[in-house]
Formats: sequence, C-alpha cells, structure tokens
Amino acid sequence: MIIHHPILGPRDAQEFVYLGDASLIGRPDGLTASIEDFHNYTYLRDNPAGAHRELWYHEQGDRSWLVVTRNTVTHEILQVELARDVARAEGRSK
Amino acid sequence: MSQSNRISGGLIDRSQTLRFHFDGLPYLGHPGDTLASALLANGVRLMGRSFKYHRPRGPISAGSEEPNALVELRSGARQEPNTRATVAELFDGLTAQSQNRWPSLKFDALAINDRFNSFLTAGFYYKTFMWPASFWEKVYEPIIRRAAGLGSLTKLEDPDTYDKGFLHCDILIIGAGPAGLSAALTAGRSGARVILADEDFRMGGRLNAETFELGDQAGSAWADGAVAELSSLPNVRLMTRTTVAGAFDHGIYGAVERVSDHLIEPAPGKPRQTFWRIYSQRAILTGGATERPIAFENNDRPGIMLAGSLRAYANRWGVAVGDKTAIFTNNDDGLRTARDLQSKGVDVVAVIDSREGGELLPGIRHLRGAEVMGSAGRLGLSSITVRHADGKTEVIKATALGVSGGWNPNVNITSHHRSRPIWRDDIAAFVPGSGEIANLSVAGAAAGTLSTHGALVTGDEVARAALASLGLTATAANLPKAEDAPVRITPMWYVKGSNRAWIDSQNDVTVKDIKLAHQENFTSVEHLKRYTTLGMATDQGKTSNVLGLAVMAGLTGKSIPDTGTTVYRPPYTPVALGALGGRGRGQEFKPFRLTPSHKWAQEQGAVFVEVGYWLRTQWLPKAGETTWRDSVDREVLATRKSVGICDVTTLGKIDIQGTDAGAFLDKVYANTFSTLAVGKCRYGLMLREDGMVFDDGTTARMGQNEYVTTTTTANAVTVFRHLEFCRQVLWPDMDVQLISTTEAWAQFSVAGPNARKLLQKVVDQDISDAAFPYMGAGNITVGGLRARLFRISFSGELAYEIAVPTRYGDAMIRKLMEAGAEFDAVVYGTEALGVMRIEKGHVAGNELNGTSTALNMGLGKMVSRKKDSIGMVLSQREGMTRDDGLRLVGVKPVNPAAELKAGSHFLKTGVAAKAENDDGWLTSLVYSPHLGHYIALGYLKDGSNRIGEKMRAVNLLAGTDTEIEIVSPHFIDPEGERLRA
Amino acid sequence: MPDFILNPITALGHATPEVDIIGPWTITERADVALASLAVRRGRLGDVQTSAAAVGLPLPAAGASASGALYSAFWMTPEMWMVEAPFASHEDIRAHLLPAFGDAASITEQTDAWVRFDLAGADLPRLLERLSNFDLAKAAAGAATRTVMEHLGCYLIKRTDTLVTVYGPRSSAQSLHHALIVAAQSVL
Amino acid sequence: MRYSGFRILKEALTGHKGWGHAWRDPEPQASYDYIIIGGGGHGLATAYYLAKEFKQARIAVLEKGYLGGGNVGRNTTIIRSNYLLDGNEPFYEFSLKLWEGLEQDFNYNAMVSQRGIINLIHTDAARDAATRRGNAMILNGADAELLNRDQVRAMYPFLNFDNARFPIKGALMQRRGGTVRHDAVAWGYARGADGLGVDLIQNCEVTGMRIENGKILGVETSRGFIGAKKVGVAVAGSSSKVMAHAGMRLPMESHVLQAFVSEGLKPLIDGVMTFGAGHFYVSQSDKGGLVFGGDIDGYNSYAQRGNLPVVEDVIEGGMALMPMIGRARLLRTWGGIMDMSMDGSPIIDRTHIDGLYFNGGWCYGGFKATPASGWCFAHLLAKDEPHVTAKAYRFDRFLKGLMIDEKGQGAQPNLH
Repeated sequence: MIIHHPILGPRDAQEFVYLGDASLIGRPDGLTASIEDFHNYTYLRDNPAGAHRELWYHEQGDRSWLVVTRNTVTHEILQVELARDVARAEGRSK
Repeated sequence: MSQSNRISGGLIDRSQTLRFHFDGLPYLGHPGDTLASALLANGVRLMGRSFKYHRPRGPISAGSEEPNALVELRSGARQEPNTRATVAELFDGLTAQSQNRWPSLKFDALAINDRFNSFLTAGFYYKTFMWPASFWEKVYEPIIRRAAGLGSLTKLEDPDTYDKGFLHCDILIIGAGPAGLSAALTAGRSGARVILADEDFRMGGRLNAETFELGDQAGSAWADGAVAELSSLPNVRLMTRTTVAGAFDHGIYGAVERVSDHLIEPAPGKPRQTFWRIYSQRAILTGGATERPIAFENNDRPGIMLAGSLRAYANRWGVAVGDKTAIFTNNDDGLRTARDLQSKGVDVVAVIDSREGGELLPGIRHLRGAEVMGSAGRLGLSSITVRHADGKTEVIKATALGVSGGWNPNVNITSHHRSRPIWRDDIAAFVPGSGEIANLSVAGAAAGTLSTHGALVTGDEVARAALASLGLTATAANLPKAEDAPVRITPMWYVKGSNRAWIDSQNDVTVKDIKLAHQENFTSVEHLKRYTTLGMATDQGKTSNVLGLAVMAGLTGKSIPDTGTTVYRPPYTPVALGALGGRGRGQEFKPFRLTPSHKWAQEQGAVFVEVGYWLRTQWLPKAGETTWRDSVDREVLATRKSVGICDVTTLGKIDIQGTDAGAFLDKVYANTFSTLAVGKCRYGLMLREDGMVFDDGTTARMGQNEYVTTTTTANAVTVFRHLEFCRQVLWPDMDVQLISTTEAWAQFSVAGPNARKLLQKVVDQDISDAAFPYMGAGNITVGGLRARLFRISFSGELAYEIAVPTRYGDAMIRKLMEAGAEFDAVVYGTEALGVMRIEKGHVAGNELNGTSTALNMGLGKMVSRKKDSIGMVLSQREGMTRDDGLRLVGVKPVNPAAELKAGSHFLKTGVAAKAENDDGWLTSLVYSPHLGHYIALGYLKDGSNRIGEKMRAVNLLAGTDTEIEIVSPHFIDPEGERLRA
Repeated sequence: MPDFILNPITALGHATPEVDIIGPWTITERADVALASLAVRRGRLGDVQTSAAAVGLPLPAAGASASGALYSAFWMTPEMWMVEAPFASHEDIRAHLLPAFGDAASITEQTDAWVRFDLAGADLPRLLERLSNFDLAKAAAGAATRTVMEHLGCYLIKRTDTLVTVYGPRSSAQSLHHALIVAAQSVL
Repeated sequence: MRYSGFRILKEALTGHKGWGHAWRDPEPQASYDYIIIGGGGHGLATAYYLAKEFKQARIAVLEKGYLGGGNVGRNTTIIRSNYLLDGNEPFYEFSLKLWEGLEQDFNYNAMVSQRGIINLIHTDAARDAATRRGNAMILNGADAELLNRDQVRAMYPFLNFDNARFPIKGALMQRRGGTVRHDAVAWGYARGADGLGVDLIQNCEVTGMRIENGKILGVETSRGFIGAKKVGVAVAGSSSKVMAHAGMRLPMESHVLQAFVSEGLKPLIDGVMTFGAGHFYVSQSDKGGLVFGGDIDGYNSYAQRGNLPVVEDVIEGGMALMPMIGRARLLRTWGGIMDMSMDGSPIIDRTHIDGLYFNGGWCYGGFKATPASGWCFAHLLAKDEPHVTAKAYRFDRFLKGLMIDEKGQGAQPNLH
C-alpha cells in the first residue's frame, strides 16, 4: 500500500507501524473517567467494513503519527491527516 | 541424436549448436530453443507423467501455461523441480530429468493407478481409509504422501543468491506482444518513465510465433524494430525474462527477473533472480490470451497439443511435432494453424472442424461438422478416431493433433484483487471487468481484442489514456497495417463419450469427475474446484478452468457466467521462494547490532549472545575455566568482592526535553518524575493503557527541562513509539521533544565495593559519596572528554553507569580495565548480570511478560492514584487487584544441592499434578555462587502471604519434582546498604 | 585530574575510515562530521529561525537538506533538523549551538548515533534501487529522506547526481557496509 | 448413505450411479428453534453437535455464500493444543481429543493426521517460556516434550543449524499435533448435520435481526424473514458486521492473514514446524505442497488479500530457517479475514439480548478449535450455560480484567 503522507507525499506503507482505530485519540481523563469508560475506549471497536479512520506511525520516516481514512474492503485510501492536527481539532491539548 | 523434427525457418540461431541431456540421453539444440522445443525437434514427445494416474504426458503448450511438460532442471543443489520445459531456455550443458515416475519415464510402476481409475474418482479418499483410525498416519497416509507430490528438492542448501530491488515508473506495461509494444512506443515517445516487462527471453509475444506481416515486414521483424527504438529511449526500461507476478495495492506490482536462469550457473557475485517491487502511477496489462483445448476421450496423449502451440513450434522454433498432423477446432484460428503448417511443408492429414459451413480450406482435407472421438498410441499419439458429420467414424493416422477450443484472454492479474471477470459471448470467453484494479487498464488479446490490428490499436489507445491521466501528451502513432481477422467461433467444449476426457491434464480431472461432483451436489464453482482439484495444479488452471466451468454449466443447465468463474491469485506463474526471500538468509537474515566494547570483547575471546539484533557478551572465559558456570560464577564473585564492568549500551536511551517534560513523564510513568531534583535519577514503571507493566528503567533529570530516560533493551523501539503517540496524539500541546540517543553513548556499568575507587581514577571530578550520592546523575568529564555519570545499581552493589560518546567506547573499556587492574576488576556478561539482578530481586524479561501488573511484581505502591497516567485506571480492575493474585516471590531449593528449572510450576506438597492445583511458575533461575545454591524468582498465587512455605517445583517435561521454599525475592542486602555505601 | 586521552575508533572499528572502490562507485566511511538534533520548543519557531540565521545554520524544508558555510542540516520531522558540522572544530557540537539557541530549542548530540557512508560515482540509482525504495533518480539534488535499507532505518541525502550520503545506525555499521558492498558487486 | 471402502468398490463396479447428494439444498422454513448464522466450520460443527449430542431439532444454518467458504476453507490446516493459559488449554485439548475421533464420528475422511508439531527455540528465555508452556499442557492432560538441538536436528537435518543468525537451541514438541484436510472438515460436518435433519441454507445472507423488548425473534435475510427461538452467530471474519445488526460493538478488529502454498513436491517435511525467530510456520500437505504462513498484514481489512511486505517477510523467514527450499516455487497465495480479539482469545458467550449468542474472535486459532467450538457453542445454546472448557470465553472478561493473553501484547489485536 501507499500512504500519501501530508508532508512527505507517497510513502510505502511498509515504512509505517499500524496501531488501530483513530478513536484511540479520545482517551478519557484518568482522574474523572470510570473503569467502564476506559474499557470502552481501550477494548471496543466499530471495526467497519468500509471507511475506517486509523492511526499509522511513520516509524521509518519522519515519526509522524497519521490518521488515515481507508476503505477496509478495497484498501482505497480516502484521506490522510497529521494525527496531532486531528487531536487538537478534537479538543486535545495538554 | 539428430533433430529429426527440425524444419526450416524459426527464430533460432542455427549457427550455434547447444548440447544438453534429458533423462541421461544427449541431444542437440540451438540458441533460441526452449527445452521443450529442442526435445520436440529431437522427436521426444514424452516428457512427464500426470499427478494421479501417472499417464504419459507431453507438452500441450509453448508457454508458461504448460501443465504437463514438467521436469527437474539441473542436478545436485541446483535441482529445480516442476520446471516447465516450455519456458526453460536452452543453454549448453543443460541437464534435466523427468519426475514423478518410477523406475523410468517410459515404464512407470504407478501407472497401475490408471488401471484402477474407476476407484480413484474425485474425492474417493474422503469416503474411505477411516478404519482403523490409527491406520491413517501409519499405513494409508505414508503411501499416499510417497505417491503424491511432483518433482523433488534435494534438501541441499540453494547455492545461488537472490536480490531484491525497487523500481519506479509512470507506466508499467505487462507483456511485450503487439499490444504491449504498441503501448510502450506511444508511452515511451511521450517521455514518460516506462517499464516494459515480458516473461519471455524474446520480446514480441505471438508476433514471434506467427507468419503474418505488420506493414511490409514479418511480425517478429517489426517487434525487433520496436524493441530497438524502445531501448534507445533513456526513459524506457526493457525487462525481458521478467514475470509480473502480482498486483498489489495502490499501483505496486511484484516482478521476478530471471537474471541467470539461462546460464549454466550465475556469474560470480550475481544473483540467480531478482525480485522487484515496482511502484507505478499507471499500469497496462497486455498479457495476451491463452488457447484452451476441447475435451474428448483420451485427449491427453503426448502429441496432442493446443493448435496455436503447434503453430508456434513450427513458426518460431522450426519444429514439426509430428510427421502426420491433424487439427481439431471449433474456430477460425484452428484453420490458421492448418494453413501455416501446410505452408511449412508439414503433412496436415485432416482438419476436423466442429462447425458446419464456413470457409473451406483449399488443398487440405477439411472435415466440417466433424468431431474427434478418441485417440490411440501408448506413449504418444498414433491415431485419432473421427466422427464425420454423417455419423460415420474413421480412424486417421496422426502423430500430432492440434486442438483449438478458442482463446481465453489472460485476465489473471486483473483478478488479483478478487474481482471477477465478465463473460463475452461473441468470443466465448471471460474478459476483465472494468476498473477492477485502480489505475490498471487492459489492451489487446488480454482485453478480448484478439486480432493483431486490434492489439496495436488498443495498446496505443490505452497508453494515450494513461498518459492523458498523468498530464502527458502523446505524439501521433504510426501503426503498421496488420491482420484484423474477426473471431469466428462456435462454442464446443467436449465430445460426448463414455470414457475419460481430460480437462485438467496435470491433476487428472476428467469430465467424469465433474459429473460426479455435480451428482454429489458440489456444484458451486468453489466446491467443484476443491472437490475435484480442478485448477489446483501448478498452472492454476490456465488451460482448464473455463473448460471445467463450461462442463458444469452444461450439467446444471445454467449459463457459464451464472455457474461462476474462478478468481486467479498471485503469483501469475510460480515464483522461486529464494527470490521472494532475497538476501535475508543465513547470517544476513537480520542485521547485527554491535556494542562499543565488541571489538575488545572479541579480542578477549568473549562468548556472545543474541539479544534482539544485538550481540552482547554472555560471559568472558578465562584460561582454565571448563564450563560456562566457572566463568559466570567468577564474574559474579569478583564483582561482589571488588568490582566488575558490564557494557550496558544496549539499554534504550531517550532524550526528553521541553518545558513540559516533567509533566509528560508523569503521564507516561505510573510514578512521578516532575518532582525529581535536577542531578538525580529515579526508577520508573511504565504501564500500558490496560494496566499491565510495559517497561521499566531509570530516568535522570539532567536539567530543569531535560531528562534522560532509559528503557529495557527489548522495548527501546516500542517505548519510543509509545512516547511519540502520547506526545503527538494524546497531549499534542505539551512542550516536549524526543530523540533516541541509544547509540550515541557507550555506557558501562561499574559495580562493586571498589567501583568508586576505580572510577575516581578515570573521571576528572570528585565522585565521593558526598559529592555524588546514591541515585545521583550528572555531566562529568573523562580525561577532559564529555561524559555522563549515573549512580544506579542493577546488581545491588555500589554501582555507577558511565557514558562516553560511542567512538570512545572501545578506548573506555580498555581504560577501565587498565585502571581496574589493581582491584582485579572483571568484565561480566549478561549471565552474571542475570545472576546479580536475581540475587537482588529485580524483575527483567521473564517477569516483564506483558501479563504482569505492578501488584504482581510487588510494586503496586508505585502506581500513583493522585495523577492521571497511562494504565492507572484499568490497573484497578477487580481481576487484577485480587489479594490472592500472583505475586513475585523468591524461591530456593530446600536441599541446597538440588537443581531447579525455569518454567517449572508450583504445586503444594502432596497434591496431584493437575491444572487445578497449579499455583504459579518459576520465571527466572540462576545459580548463586554467593549463596552456594540455585535461587529463583517466580509468580505464586497469594505469594506475599506464603513466604516460608515449603512446596514443590515440578517440571513434568523432565519428570523432576523438587522441594522448594518460598522466600523474599531479595536474596542479598535487602536493606540496600551496599548501594548506598 | 587524570592525564590521559581516549582514542576514538570509527564505526567500522578502525583507527581510520574505510574506503571501498567497486566499479564506478566509491564508498567512503566518514568520521569527520559532528551531528546534533535541533528541535523547536513549542511556539519558538521564530526565535529558532532568527538564531539559526545568526549562526548561518540553514533550516531546510521537509524532505530537504541544505549546507551553509559551517553548518549543514537536513530535515527530520516537523520543527526538527539534524545539524552537521566539522568534527575537528565542533566535536562538542551541542556546546557550540546551545548559546545561540538558548531555551528556544532542544538540542541533542547525535554524532555517534550514526555511521555515515558517502557514495560517489555515476548512476547511483542503479546501485541504490537494490537497497532503498526511495526514487533517487527523480529526486532533486538536496533531497533528504529517511529510508529502510536491509531492515535498517537510514537517512539518505542526495547531495548531487554523483554523491549520496547514507546515515545508518552506528551499531549496525558493519551490516550496512556489507549490504552496500554486496549490492554494488551484484549490479556491477 | 454410509461411506466405506466397500461402498467405493461397489460404486466403481456399477458406474458410480449410487452416490447421492452430500447434502440437500432445502428451502428455508418460516421458523426454527435454532438458527446458526454462518456455514463455516464452526457454524456447521455447532449445528452438527446441537443435533447429535444435544438432541435438538428444527435447526438451520444460514450461509451467505457456499458451505465451508469461510476460514475453514482458507487456512493452513494445523491442529494442536499447545496453549499456555488456564482459560485456553483445556478447551484446545478438548478440541484435539474431538479431532482424534472425528472421522469415525461423522463418517468422512478429513485426513486428521497427527504427525507432530514443533515450535523452535532460539534463546534461553524462549526455552524457559517453552518449559512453562509444556508443563501447563501436561498439567491439563495434553502431551508435550522439550527437544534439544540434536533431537531437532535428527528430525529435520536440513534446517539451518550451522549458519543461522538465530541458532536453533531446541523445540517444544506436541506429537499429537498435526494437520487436517480443511475443506473435508466443513463437508463432513455439513453432510453429518444434513443427515441429522439440519437445514443447510446456502446463498442466504443475514441482513438484519428482529429484536423486541430485548429478545430476538428471528433474522431478516436475503431470502426473507426467518423466525427463531435462539440465534447463534458464528461468522468469523464478519462478526462485527453481523453483531452490528444487534447494535453491538465488539472487542475485536478484522485483519487479513495470508497463507501460501508451493508447487507439489515429493515428501520433505513430515510434521508441522514454527520458526521462533521469524514469522514462519510450515507443513507439507498430502498432495505435496508446502503450506505455510506467518504474520497477519497488520491493518484492518475485509479484503481477503494481502500485500507484498508480509509475503516477503514470511518467505525470508522460511529461507532463513531452511535454505534448501530456495528452488521450490510459490504457487498460490490467498488471504483470510481473522477476527482479532483484544487479548488473542475467543468469545463463546450469551449477549445482553435474550436468545442471541455469539461465537467469534478466534484470531488465527479458529481452525484447530472447530470441533470444540462447535461442541461448546452447541452446549451453550442448548443448556444456556457455558461448557466447562469454555467458561473463560466471556464478553465481560475485559471489563473485569480477566484477559486471556497468551502473547502478553495487551489490547492491540494486530499483535496477537
């Protein structure tokens, strides 16, 4: 597969390490969230057949974490964003 | 032996003669021959045996679709089983032997199977061999396994090497026939980066096998001209002997280049084959079409071939397969073969044309509305039986029969993404569906355009479209005039009869087998394939799948497309495993990582051990030491008595800077680091989000906004990845910068009562306990050279870790040993390191197994609940916080002389060795020379409340059952006075 | 105060760097370059650019390298560069850079984290296509990228059409060197 | 009709006219007591045991495609019970015991062949782990042996012993491990279930579930609504898709696992072997092909096909382990979709919806589990309580912190 890195352009997916569903960006706050909140965050997945937002790490590249939107049936890649930008857009900060 | 069947013409170099052997007999051929063409030229039709019935087999094709003519090419370690003689390029000195026969090809004992064919029907083995159960492995299966298989490997290591590589292009063109050459000319002339790959050693495809002209030249001459022009273009890469084996995602194709297979052996330093990963913007498949047979009784004899292949042997290789040749066809292309052969002086005894009407061939016995009912000839064809239109039958002597059931476009690669081709009635064949693989287009015969004119035109058109989509403009093409005969075919799949008519001639799948599958309700195409093994042979059914489908369609009364189609899978043709493995073999399987003291340790005769990619000193034998234990015991005792040195460079080091570095560490570690004083170290426990311990190590605060974190050797990479995730994704606004410095610093542990005395001799600063207390850290100098010092201990002794820039590591170990001479300093390896950490009760790899919590390790208090950190919440789940859960304990044998084994399980005294009595297991074991007996760590249920209990460590694998006592995991200096000394 | 000095060895383990000439290609180990990573502290890009300009340190764009009179640099990741300087004059490169950048940047010595090989000669793509998936032929001079060679994460810098620098992990210097030699011989 | 050597003899002499359908193609009835969604190995085994062992009737298996078209038809055919953890080992040992009597039980030769499996050891730590595992196996009534280097060499002299990057130091062996002809397992269970009156309905895709007041009433299908008292889902590879019809999110991701087969070769490798220092495992089929595989591709996928990096990684491992296969050729690759769970272990459990039961999350342990999975799922469906060997396979183990994590990789499915 080829991932079109927002900064570096097309790169072989082999340079990346896959983590999983981009919902992992939405980590609850440990001081307020319950075990069940963390259970749902850590363990439950939509696992769609179709468009899937997922986290890839450019380990053999510039070490950017990316959010790749990819069709899990065709492997077509629909969008690639820097995970840091997505995280900030989702309200994450410090 | 003379080349009795060699006729005039062809694209072989008759000025040179090549000598080769088949089954020990010598033959002659010419450059340009394949093994098959040369054997046929020498009058050899019998080249193999079929899989199940061991029926005689000769080639049916002249290309890579060949299911029958499989041989063992070469001998010794280079022996290559299942090699298709039809694509094996002839070279001087070639040797090959037939396979899957015993004792000889002409007399094969297992041909007895053919006599019992009525018992060995499709799937018969599913219905028997069940009694008694134990007989399967002992009796039936060994017989079956010996009989099965095709060619053999020698079990000798492949002596050749293989390369891999990466290529980039705008347009990849797969197949260099008329369509491919036309596409390549259009694309190449436009300046696009083009790769043109063809599996053959000569480009031109069918043009090399035909007699018709392009413009005013022979087809092959036009192809030569096109190739000449293309090779003059710097933006075009021509790759012959290169098979594009698979289409992968996003324009990536895998291709194998047979660099040296046409040589007796590769040139020194050169690979046998190279596997290329091709990155393409666009790809064009111009892979041509493959002819298919018509099934009739005993249609599998050597001498019975695809008509177009018979034509190819005559036109390209100057070979007449038989002295009397007949043709059986349901379409006009069969007639072309008859014409070509006759014009070459081959005696065409009859053309059996299943169609009524149509053009009548002049000067040839053209039997229209007729069928071939059967054939005769023991090891090769001698005659055929024909049923005339009027129903009369006639036996016609023939030593070669060309069969044409029509042509199947080579859609294979278009279905590599599991999409299905579509049926076209007008050519009675499947063609690629549209847009099945992104940016792949198909032209020429592969797309169902079966005329040469059509191939040239569509090749050009498809190339133009590809160029346009890349924003490139094509110059006008000047395509030569070429034959443009329409496809005239009246589908005819098999001739009805009561005996076996072969469909898959390698696996011996006959019309009868398909009927049986239908009778037993294995009617879906996948059931048909799996039950009869149709299309499972080495050719993936290139010549048999559609025929099999058609027969099943006839039985179910459904149309062929409704019956289904088979999805071809990569690779297009079988690829040597060596090529896919590349250079990753033997010592080069994975790279080595060498420590800064490696050179010195090698000089000292150290024994090394693999730790991931690292090689670390395991122990360092001294003269007179006979066992590894001698060395390890000495290293441990000397360290505890005076001082020992160990290269600990392999531990991961991560530089963490930024105004939020402390806050960041508080998030990623279970314990707190923001409160750590500058110039101090602290041990840290890192959890995964699921609350399990991920990693541990010490972190030093080198400045207000500057920390150096160490990880375990095993987790250096994953911890760094995780920290980047936390930094970029979870807390994107924290001011934190990370970089690994693992390799930048050569780091040595100096441990033992005399560690300070030794180090004071080499460092420039005062490191007295007052100046550099326990858990101190700082930048110092060594002979003026910048260095780092950390007062941390894994051994439990007074210990430091000192780091210098890596290029000085070699000098540093020598300097430390020199300075340590007066203290009898030793270097200790990973074994002694393990002994001392277990004596001290530190956890390591065997305890950090990914399923252990801080609580299990007795470090529960380290998980701060006052702050949010990764894993803090889920570490509180009920199943992980049970009071009677696993706890880290120390273990010692009650009898000091007794031996223990890591991996033994803990059982109470007197209970049965059953899972329900399993109380835990022994994780790490060492012999403690200090205590004079084995000591161990382990995880024990409710362990912290069982100190002092006597129980058993059982190792049922070795049948040992040893009485042990559960003790504290801290075997020495539990109060830690030594390290604070 | 001890009076001794520690003598360095190269990544390949010798007193002096190794040079191999294979066909048209020269593969030279380089031990005479000091390296430091320079990362912008949050929100301090402006300060870093000013300081960099002051010391003549180029800050190339993503995927690129640039050389100045004294300092050269190549891009590693957003707001982070690897700085190159002569080892002889700048062995303690971090000490040289810190005063210029103060607390605007995080600077880390990287000199001995890497082994450097310079590949010189015509038609370098033909050699490197066996080792790296980077499209060297298409890349402009000055291109710099992280790439994998024989399982090793390396930095590859195209200085000119006939000169390429490869930085690989120092502990694997011998494996990387072996891979370069073998590849050169097989495509010779 | 009963299969036997005698029967073949008789049919051969009478032109094979007597062979009947292996199974019927019935029209779906309006309702059933039990509907099993999924006509793969686990679904068919569940129906078979539900009818045979638990004496239940009015059972249908709904298959969206053809019987045995799931992972039972696209795996590397290995059976073994060399598991480490209490939650797993009793189950897989139960499964292995069922394999041992399977063919006589369902009167179909599935070629259950116990030629032994070895897991190679390359480090001392790996030997410690293998010792712990071997002991756990024996404690659970399975067989295990620890082989030293010489014993492995005697067994497979052609492995790379003398020039290996990671030396072979021994192996953990289970002699009762081996291989089974995978398609025959599906066909044997299908034929057996059909013979017991189970309706096997092919080309019948479940498109929805009818659930009222927390109880399931039946399923919507491409062939209309079919009512049921109890619905069991066994659709490896599609679990999340099907359970979404019930509004459930599962603790799993779907990943592609590639498998490979070489051209047919005369006997080379008798048993099953796994490389401990690379991603590679291999056996040789009775037909002669080397059947091998390695790691999953690692990204979520429903595509049933993989990519080059894993192909190359797997075969690199093969060449490193046994460089004598260099001149053998790769014939075919294919991909199966694995429901990779969050701890690498499966789920056989009730759901919060009354009458809806789930069986899935098999990662790539599914094939060897087929008989026990069917038996235990049938037990749960018939008795509403978990079978003794499957009681740990609960949904709530993640909430309670009772993961069954053989590899210790935590909540990252692609690492299991």
